[in-house]
Amino acid sequence: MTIAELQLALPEIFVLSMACVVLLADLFISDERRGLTHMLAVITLVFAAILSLRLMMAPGEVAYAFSDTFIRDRFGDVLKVFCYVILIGVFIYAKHYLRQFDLFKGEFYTLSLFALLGTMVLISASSLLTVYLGLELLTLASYPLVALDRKSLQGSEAAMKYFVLGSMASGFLLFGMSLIFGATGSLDLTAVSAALAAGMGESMLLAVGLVFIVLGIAFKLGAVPLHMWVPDVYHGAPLPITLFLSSVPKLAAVALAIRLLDNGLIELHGDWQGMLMVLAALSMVLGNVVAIAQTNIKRMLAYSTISHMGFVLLGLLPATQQGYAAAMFYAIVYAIMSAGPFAVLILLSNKGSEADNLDDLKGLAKRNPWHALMMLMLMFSLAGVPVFVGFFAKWQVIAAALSAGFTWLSVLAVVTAVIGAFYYLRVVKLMYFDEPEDTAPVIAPVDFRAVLTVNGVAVLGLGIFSGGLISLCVSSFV
Amino acid sequence: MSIETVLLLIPLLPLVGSAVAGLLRHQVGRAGAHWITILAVAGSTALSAYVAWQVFFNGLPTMDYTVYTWAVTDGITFEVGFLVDSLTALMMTVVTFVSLMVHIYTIGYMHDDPGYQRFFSYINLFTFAMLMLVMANNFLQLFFGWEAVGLVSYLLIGFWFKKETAVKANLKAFLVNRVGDFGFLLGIGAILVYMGSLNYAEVFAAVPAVEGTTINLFGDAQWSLMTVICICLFIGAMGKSAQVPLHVWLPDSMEGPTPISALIHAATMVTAGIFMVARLSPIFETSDVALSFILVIGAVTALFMGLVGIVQNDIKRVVAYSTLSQLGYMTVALGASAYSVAIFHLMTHAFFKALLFLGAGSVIIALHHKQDMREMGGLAKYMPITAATAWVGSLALIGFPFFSGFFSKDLIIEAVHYADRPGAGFAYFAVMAGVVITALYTFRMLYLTFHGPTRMDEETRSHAHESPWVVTIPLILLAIPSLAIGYFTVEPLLFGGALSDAIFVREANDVVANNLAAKFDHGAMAFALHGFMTPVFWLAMLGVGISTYIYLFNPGLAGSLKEKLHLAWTVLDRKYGFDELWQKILAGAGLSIASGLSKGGDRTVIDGWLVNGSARMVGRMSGALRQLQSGFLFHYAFVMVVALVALVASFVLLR
Amino acid sequence: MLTLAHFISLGAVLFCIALAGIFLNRKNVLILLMCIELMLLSVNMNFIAFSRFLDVLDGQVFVFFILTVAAAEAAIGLALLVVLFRNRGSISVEDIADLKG
Amino acid sequence: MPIIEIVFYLFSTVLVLSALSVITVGNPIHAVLFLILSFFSAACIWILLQAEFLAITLVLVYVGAVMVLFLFVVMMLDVNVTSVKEGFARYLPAGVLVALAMAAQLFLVIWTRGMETVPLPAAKSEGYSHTSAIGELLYTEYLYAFEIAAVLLLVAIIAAISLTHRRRPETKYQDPSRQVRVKRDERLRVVKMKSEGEDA
Amino acid sequence: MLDWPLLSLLTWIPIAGAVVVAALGQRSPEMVRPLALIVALVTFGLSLLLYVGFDTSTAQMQFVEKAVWIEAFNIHYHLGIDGLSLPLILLNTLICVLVVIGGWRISDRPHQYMAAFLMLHALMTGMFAALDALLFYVFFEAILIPMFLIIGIWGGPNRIYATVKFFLFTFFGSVFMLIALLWLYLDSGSFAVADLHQHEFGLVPQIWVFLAFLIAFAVKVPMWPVHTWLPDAHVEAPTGGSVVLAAVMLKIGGYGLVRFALPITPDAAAHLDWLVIALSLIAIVYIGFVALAQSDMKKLIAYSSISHMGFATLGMFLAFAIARNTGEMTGAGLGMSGAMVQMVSHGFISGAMFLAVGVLYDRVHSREISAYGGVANTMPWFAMFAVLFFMANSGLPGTSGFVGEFMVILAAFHASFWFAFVAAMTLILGAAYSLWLVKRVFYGEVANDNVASLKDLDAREWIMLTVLAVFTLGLGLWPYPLIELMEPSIQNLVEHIMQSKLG
Repeated sequence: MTIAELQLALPEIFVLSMACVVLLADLFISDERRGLTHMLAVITLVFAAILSLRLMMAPGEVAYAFSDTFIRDRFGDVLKVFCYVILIGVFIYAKHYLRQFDLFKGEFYTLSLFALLGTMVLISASSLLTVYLGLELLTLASYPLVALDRKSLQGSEAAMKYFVLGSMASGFLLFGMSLIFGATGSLDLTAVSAALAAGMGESMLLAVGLVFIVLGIAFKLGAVPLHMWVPDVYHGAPLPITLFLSSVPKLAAVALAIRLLDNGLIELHGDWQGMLMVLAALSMVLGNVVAIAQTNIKRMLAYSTISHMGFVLLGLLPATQQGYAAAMFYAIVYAIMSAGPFAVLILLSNKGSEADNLDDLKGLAKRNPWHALMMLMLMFSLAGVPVFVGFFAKWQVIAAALSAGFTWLSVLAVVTAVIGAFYYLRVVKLMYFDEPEDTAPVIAPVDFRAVLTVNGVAVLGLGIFSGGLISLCVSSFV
Repeated sequence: MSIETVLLLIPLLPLVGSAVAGLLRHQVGRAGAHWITILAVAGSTALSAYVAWQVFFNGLPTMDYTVYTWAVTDGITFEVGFLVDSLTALMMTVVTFVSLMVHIYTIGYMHDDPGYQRFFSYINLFTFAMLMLVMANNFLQLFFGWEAVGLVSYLLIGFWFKKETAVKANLKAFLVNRVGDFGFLLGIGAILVYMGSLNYAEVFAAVPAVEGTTINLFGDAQWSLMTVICICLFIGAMGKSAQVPLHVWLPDSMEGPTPISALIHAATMVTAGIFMVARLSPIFETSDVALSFILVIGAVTALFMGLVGIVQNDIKRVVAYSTLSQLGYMTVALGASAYSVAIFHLMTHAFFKALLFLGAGSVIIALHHKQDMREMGGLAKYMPITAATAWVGSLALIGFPFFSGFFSKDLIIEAVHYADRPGAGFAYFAVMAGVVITALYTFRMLYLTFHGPTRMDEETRSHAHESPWVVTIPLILLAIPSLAIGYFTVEPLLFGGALSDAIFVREANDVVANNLAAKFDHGAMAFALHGFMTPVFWLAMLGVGISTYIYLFNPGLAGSLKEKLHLAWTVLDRKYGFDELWQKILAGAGLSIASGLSKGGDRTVIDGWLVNGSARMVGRMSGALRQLQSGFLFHYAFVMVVALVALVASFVLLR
Repeated sequence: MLTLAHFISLGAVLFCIALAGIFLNRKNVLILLMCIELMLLSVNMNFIAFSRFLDVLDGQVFVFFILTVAAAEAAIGLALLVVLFRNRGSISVEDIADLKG
Repeated sequence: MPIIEIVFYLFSTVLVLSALSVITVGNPIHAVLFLILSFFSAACIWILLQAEFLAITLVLVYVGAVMVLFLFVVMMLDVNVTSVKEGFARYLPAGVLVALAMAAQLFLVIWTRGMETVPLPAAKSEGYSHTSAIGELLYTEYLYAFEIAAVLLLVAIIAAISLTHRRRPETKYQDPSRQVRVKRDERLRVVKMKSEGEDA
Repeated sequence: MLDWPLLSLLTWIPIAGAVVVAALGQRSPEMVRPLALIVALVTFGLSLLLYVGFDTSTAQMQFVEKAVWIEAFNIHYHLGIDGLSLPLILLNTLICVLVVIGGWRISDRPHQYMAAFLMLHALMTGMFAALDALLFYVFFEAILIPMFLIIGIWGGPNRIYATVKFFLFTFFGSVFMLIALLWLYLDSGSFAVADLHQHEFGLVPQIWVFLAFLIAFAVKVPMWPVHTWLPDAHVEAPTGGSVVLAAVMLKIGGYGLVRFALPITPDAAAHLDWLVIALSLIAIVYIGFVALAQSDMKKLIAYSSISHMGFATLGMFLAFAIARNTGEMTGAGLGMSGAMVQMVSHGFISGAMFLAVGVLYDRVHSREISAYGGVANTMPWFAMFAVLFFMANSGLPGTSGFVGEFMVILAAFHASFWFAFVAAMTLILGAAYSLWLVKRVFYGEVANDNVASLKDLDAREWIMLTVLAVFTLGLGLWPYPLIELMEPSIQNLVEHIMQSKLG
């Protein structure tokens, strides 16, 4: 390994070392001054962002390191940058909550940072092995996060379900990897795809291996029928963790899918396209339909996540650069959009009780017009109504699906989108058309308000000026 | 002042007057209102007279020009323009003159009505609309005037909008007219489609080209285009000119104030249909079928509506039914291709019927808005002028020689007599019978109102007196033409060819020129004197005699006759059940369809099943699918594994 | 004679047993953790067999890492189990079903 | 038949049986022991495959550490032995069916697609050490992965501690925030149990 | 002066105004209304500049603005107007002013109310001006948001149902259009409307695309049977909302048909014109009857709107039937301009009628016809306006209501006698439901104390109704200027749709 290789991995190295710093520092920080840990973590992310931006790969530029187990390309870098940025928001949102529920401990930050590291490893993994390790790093760090509030029944239940199913899923993934390895005799993704291109490996064996891998991916995405962990975990985990789970790991999942399916198994495109199609259709339908029946807003958002992941799959279907760009765009946008609502819930949960019932939103427009407006924009964005960015994400993936000839699937997609609009509208209805139950004004710390504002305005701004982000995503796949 | 300006001023003066009196009603006050409007109408009367004088005596050539372009699209030019020829001039004069009379009369009649200004504004507006109608040189404007007069008639029938009956009547009037307009509009459409223009002149020019055309409406039955057009147009006329079966609105329209009954529902608006047919004679002349249709409809109206008049007790309704029957006469004349005669009768009728209405109105004033003839009688001694003028009107109506009505009516009968087209025979009988009927109900009215024992209660009688001069003056002024106009104008109008520039009659159909002219070569005087020998006269006398016998000498007889002829009487009293037909059956059906579609179609099927149904369905699905999320770890795992097995199977087994 | 198929089948069988174990078990979360270990074992079996028959050592390396991860996973899993037990005094799978719908 | 096959069949039978009993026996402690057994026999099979290093590791790391951890936990929690098997039979058919289906499909692939023809390659020459070979790979090619593995273990440590470490385990203290935060379903837990009447 | 980016100004000034108004509302509420009015007036003034500078001799797009928006997909911020969009934009800006005046008395969150309306009108202007399909779609959908809030926040008792129904209905329709647009993009490589007009593709895809467009726009128009959202929305919406809804929003559907469905898929339209014509005729008659059965004034007017918009859709699709039945084109343009005129005039009339109902509702707080009677006694001037507008609604010559219907019926006759026959039924039905309402509400004795205590129009209402009355009469007596405005574009459109794309 050379210095040049280390330079390629600079962001990872930086995050890792900072994570350790945070870990150590936190030991010596008293509970009162826990804020320092928070600051430290945020600073870490800021610098990591700067770092990645400085080292950002040019379109089309690719570099390998560590005997090709590690890949750096624009796609990865862009994704990483968004991971940092979103995670900053998550941290700031979370602080408010953690303080109130005296969960304000160092572990949250260290574990999230390690999860981030896992995501980064995953994003720039170029070997089945590194893919697996990155994934495990991410998930192993998330399990304890879900149980962050050790005394919460729901928290521990969610964590246990997540753990068992998650391990099972990674078992699937591994089994699939083993078969692929057996067929191609290599762990290196580029080598694998080369081998496949060379016609190596028995098709049936590959197909079966592929099934396992796709299911592993589907689990991470939370696509039907491997979605069942999503509602329970979203519901059981403390709000900031739910917030976290719906942001960075989703990007990781998309990276996972693209790395494995495109970098590695593009030759089997014909096989995995059909599977993704089924998963997408099921996710969009079930997610949107079941969300309607929810009264707990965390569960509702969980189901909405499922449906959104269905849309992401639409983008992956055609295995074209445009499609990947669309999927990437969608994932990023989704991470941004989904953060806001949880933030608002955090805002509404006052000392002791989480506000996770739809009714807790009643009359928000009266209690705090500004935040209500933000929530409104986020909801319409999630529903995919112009001019908000959610719409631009939707039409891109639909265009991708159309370009691959999946007309009926696109039709299904838009119809489910209409069904989905209903429950987003219901939130708006609660905020604007209903009278508040407790009229206590909602107040938030400055940084929180600032981030929420940025978050809300972003879905509008990214919509009106969506050109930039779109071309960024497109340029990641040339 | 150029003739164009004059022509423009004629309709505009009343329009402005109406606007001022209506919108500035508080500023101008009562007096202001009637002065402004009367001056406006007087102005246009004078100018119309001037124009008429130019046309008839100074040989002003036919003027046909565009005032402004309404719209240009798709190569078609819609214009607003004037066509001024003898027919127009005649109509303008009649309209404005009668309107003027009514205006003056109104001062008295509406004296203490709160809606004084509004009323003047309306009748002024009506004058404008009617003038636009008669002066139109194209179908668009014709239709505009057509509907505008309908609007004003709507407003005026409902003038006393507090009265439930009044607002019922005006709604009915408007809707029945719309039924006519429905046909009228289709006719216009056909004309535009097949003749490519709406301008009279251009259309008339195009008629010969399309005369042979046939179109098929149902299946492949070929219809003569011209017939379709003519019948469509005539349906419009049936609405406006209250021909059976679209006549039902006219009697009810008597709910409006009497002056407008005189102006709109006797003299002018209702004759619009007649005018229209005459104006479009070049078109109607091309379809004998249509003319026969017209002839029959007219005859039916003339006879049967007259019969109804006999059993009416409301003085205004008697006059109304007589109007219907007279319109029938005019229509018959049209059907006999004697357009000029129709117009002639239109004119005479305008005068004497307006006179009769105003007379009736005068009586009504005197009796403080009592209209039931059974509570009148012997009024002649209280209100001599009214009585006298009423006599004049009545004699004109029954066609007593030398009275204006005589010439027009007699000639119509003659025309029908000579007309040879299907239905003419029936029509001839109808009009002959009509003569008796007319005389009968007319004199019945006269006797019941002005003569015989008075049946008024004391205090009414104590107040009964002659109406003020604003009322009587118009009566007198109208009595004069009713008496004399026929005598002086019959020759020039019908045989002097004064209308020939406006009316086109095919050689073969031209009964006026071919037959009547011969009977008339000795001039009006001789014709009138000869009138005493004609059967028509004796038939009239018969009618007069009967009513004199019954209503003057032994009034008891009426009652006993009613008993004897009970069935007939009921039929007449129920007006042959036309009202029931329209209100109960047609309107009722419409309403039940409406509620059926609203409840069954919209609320139940579309909204209930399709829209909300699908929403409900999604809700149920949601609830059901939700159950899958049982919360049990092993279920989740099981689902995952099943998915795994299924997908693997899809490759292993299905390949 | 022994072929690749034998070893892979062994892995497959183990895998299926593990699966069955996971969704058959109703009472004890602990068994689930063990089943997961079994599942990983089956995967390892595959890797080793493949690497032996293909004569590519990477498979064994992968197994090495899987073992590491499995150990870590086991640790966390057991920790979660303890937390769960502390909260509810039971580790019966049927009892952890508060979150549903 | 050659010794090697006997060994294989022997150990794989043990492996499968013990694995089966892991998921069937009632007593968790037995389950753990069976798991150990299965790991052990797996290790033996790996040795057949000339993966001595891994075999040893498996025994040392798993049997030595992880399984002991399991045992430790089982003891600590001492879940009642009897209840474990309840309701097992009810779901057995479906479960078995699916599992068999899975197995059948995999077998179909494994035994028809050429794998059954691949013979066991010749043993490596004398003095060849897989251990050193793996070591070489590990510290050259897969160094990056190796580092990540290290981090992974660190995370595991942090996680385990943060989850289970309690400040003062012996003293019972109230947690007001939790009392305030208590939810309906935490107050009352519905437990299914036989009524006095019908017992057997 | 005319080199200003007028269209952008028209779109963005109200949006900026909306933001300011909304922000202002908290601190100085008294400023809200005047400010909103100023913004509306300024916008209206600017739109008049459009009218002044518009060249009526050409069918070309004018006041064109173009800038790259999303280069990755070759999408542009591309605005421009022709004779089809200009009248609707003028209508929109005018109605905006009236609605602001009309909302003067709103007490609940007036700043949000005004902001919502300014936003709404801005978006609609943008939509009418958009020349890029995706841009159009963005505006088209975004319109739903302010309307959703307007009905939902300031609406009547059953507003939730109404507004959600409205939103989902329209959303459902439009998503299919989205798919169609994306398909077209993938097929033609461009979102530019002009390119799509020229883009040639096969009949079967044309039919699918056409149907997608049809669903989207039929819901907006609305055409039978996807109309049921309208009565609910109208009934629940505040007066301003109903006015905008009827006066402008319904036109979006018609506009979409002439801008997209017809020119992009002429052959499909020619194949399926029977469908649209049938639906239109059903709308005219069926809905006419349904309107007759209503007991709620707003519902009645809503249904009459549907029936009148039936003429718009009818007129647009007559061209094909004419070409098929007669083999020549005379009358096609007539129908088209009739349709456009009908849309504009319906804007004035329906707007006016809803304002009129609003006038009563503000006083009595009931929309039930049975709650009134003899209003003419206490509100003579108001009665005058009302009768005028309802007469106009029943298509009285001399009012704008007549012009469009007249032209369409004449054109219909070109296609078939029976089209004209059915269409002309509106003469009777329209008069029936309009005047029956007038009779029951305005005529007769004073029905109850509410009516007895009614005050006649105040200055504010005078202004609004007078303006609309002037336009209604003006357009009826002299439609020439309006038609002159549209004629070249209409002729161009008709020629375009008559050329098959199948080649």
